[in-house]
Amino acid sequence: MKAVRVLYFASLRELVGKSEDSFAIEVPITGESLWCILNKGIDLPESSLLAINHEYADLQTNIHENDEVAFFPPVTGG
Amino acid sequence: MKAVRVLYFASLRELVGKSEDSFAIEVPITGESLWCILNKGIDLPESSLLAINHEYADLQTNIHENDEVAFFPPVTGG
Amino acid sequence: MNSINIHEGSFDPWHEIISFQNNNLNGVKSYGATASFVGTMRDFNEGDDVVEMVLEHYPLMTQKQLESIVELSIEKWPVQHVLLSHRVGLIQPSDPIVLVVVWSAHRAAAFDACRHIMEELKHKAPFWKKESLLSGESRWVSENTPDTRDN
Amino acid sequence: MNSINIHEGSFDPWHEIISFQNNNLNGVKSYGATASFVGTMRDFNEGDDVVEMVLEHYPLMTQKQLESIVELSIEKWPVQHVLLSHRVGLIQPSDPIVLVVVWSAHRAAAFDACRHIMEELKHKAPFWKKESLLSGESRWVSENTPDTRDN
Repeated sequence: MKAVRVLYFASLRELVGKSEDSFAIEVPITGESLWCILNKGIDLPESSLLAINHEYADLQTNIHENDEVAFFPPVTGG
Repeated sequence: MKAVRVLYFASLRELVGKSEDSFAIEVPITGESLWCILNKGIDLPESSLLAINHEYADLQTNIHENDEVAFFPPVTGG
Repeated sequence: MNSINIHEGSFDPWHEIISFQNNNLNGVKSYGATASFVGTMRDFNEGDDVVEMVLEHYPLMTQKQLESIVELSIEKWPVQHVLLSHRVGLIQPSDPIVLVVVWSAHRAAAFDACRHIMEELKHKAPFWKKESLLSGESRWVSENTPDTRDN
Repeated sequence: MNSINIHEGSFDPWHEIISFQNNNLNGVKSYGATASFVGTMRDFNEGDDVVEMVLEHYPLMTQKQLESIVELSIEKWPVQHVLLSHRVGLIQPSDPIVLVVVWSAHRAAAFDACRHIMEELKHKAPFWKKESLLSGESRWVSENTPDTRDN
């Protein structure tokens, strides 16, 4: 069991009702599986994005120890 | 014989050694003919432009009484 | 010389350009072209009256993405300097939100890089807008408009 | 609201934008995008060191051409305001020469119209540059670069 930090932003933060999860989990694990374990019963909205260590990543990308993971909706800055 | 005002700008002004001709001439007359009469022995440089009353015109366009005519090289502003 | 700034409060884009030039480009005679873009909050969006907006972001990723966008644009075009600023937090209509400025020797690179940076920012930088409408509702802006460049 | 200005002496493009906004856009909340371009005199051109430059123009035609360029751009894009300024006379390196600013609801129109106005100005407005080189020679700039837009 390894430490992983998970952040939620904008509408996803509101959807899951928390801005952060920080805990130990079996790694490697894909982003998609991580969401399922952490947010049981809440489907990840279709257009959601995943970042691992501040870089965009595919939902199938493996997450490792000490990674910072973030789930968020399409960006709308500028 | 009708009054026509002719202006020269930039390198064409230097080429003909004057910035303006103002005098009476038989009109209508094309821009090309006007240059030949006013600047005997000086060929109009190939890329030269003509304006009649502050609008671009073809060298074959007819010039009429009281028109303001200008000869100048390609523009280089901005 | 590049400068990337996140503003928690209001900022004036024109004074920011003046400061940047005074501090970094004083006496510099090598740039012939400065292209800039300022994005400002409107009081309407998608047919609705908007009274205010909260701009949320993911600070560490924002910084990394903006730096990467600027770096890649400098590799792609002969750009001399880039100034990029973005507002976060509570924003009112007519407040500036984003500023992108590019200095280059010639106009094509300045125009192209400025627009490219702006489009990249719109589609990659982790910012999110939540609008408060005149009707009392609030909503997340769902998506930015597609890339507006021809190519 | 459009403003077209010919400056016989030096002008500061950023303060000109600030003045325009203060005078005309105070409290206006309808524009979301401001695209601008500033052309500045470099101290080099076509491989030579340039020490100063004289910018000649044909005043009545300049005014007419610039007005026409702005009018046509407003017909082509949903533009709210245009500010266009051009310097004439004796100019030193690092002096601003031209300023084009476009305010619009959305960024595509602002970017497109700003660049269009700049290209049209470069190819239609009757301005001519005569450079004084470090070598002591002086020369007329022979031609502007071709239109830099993709289309």
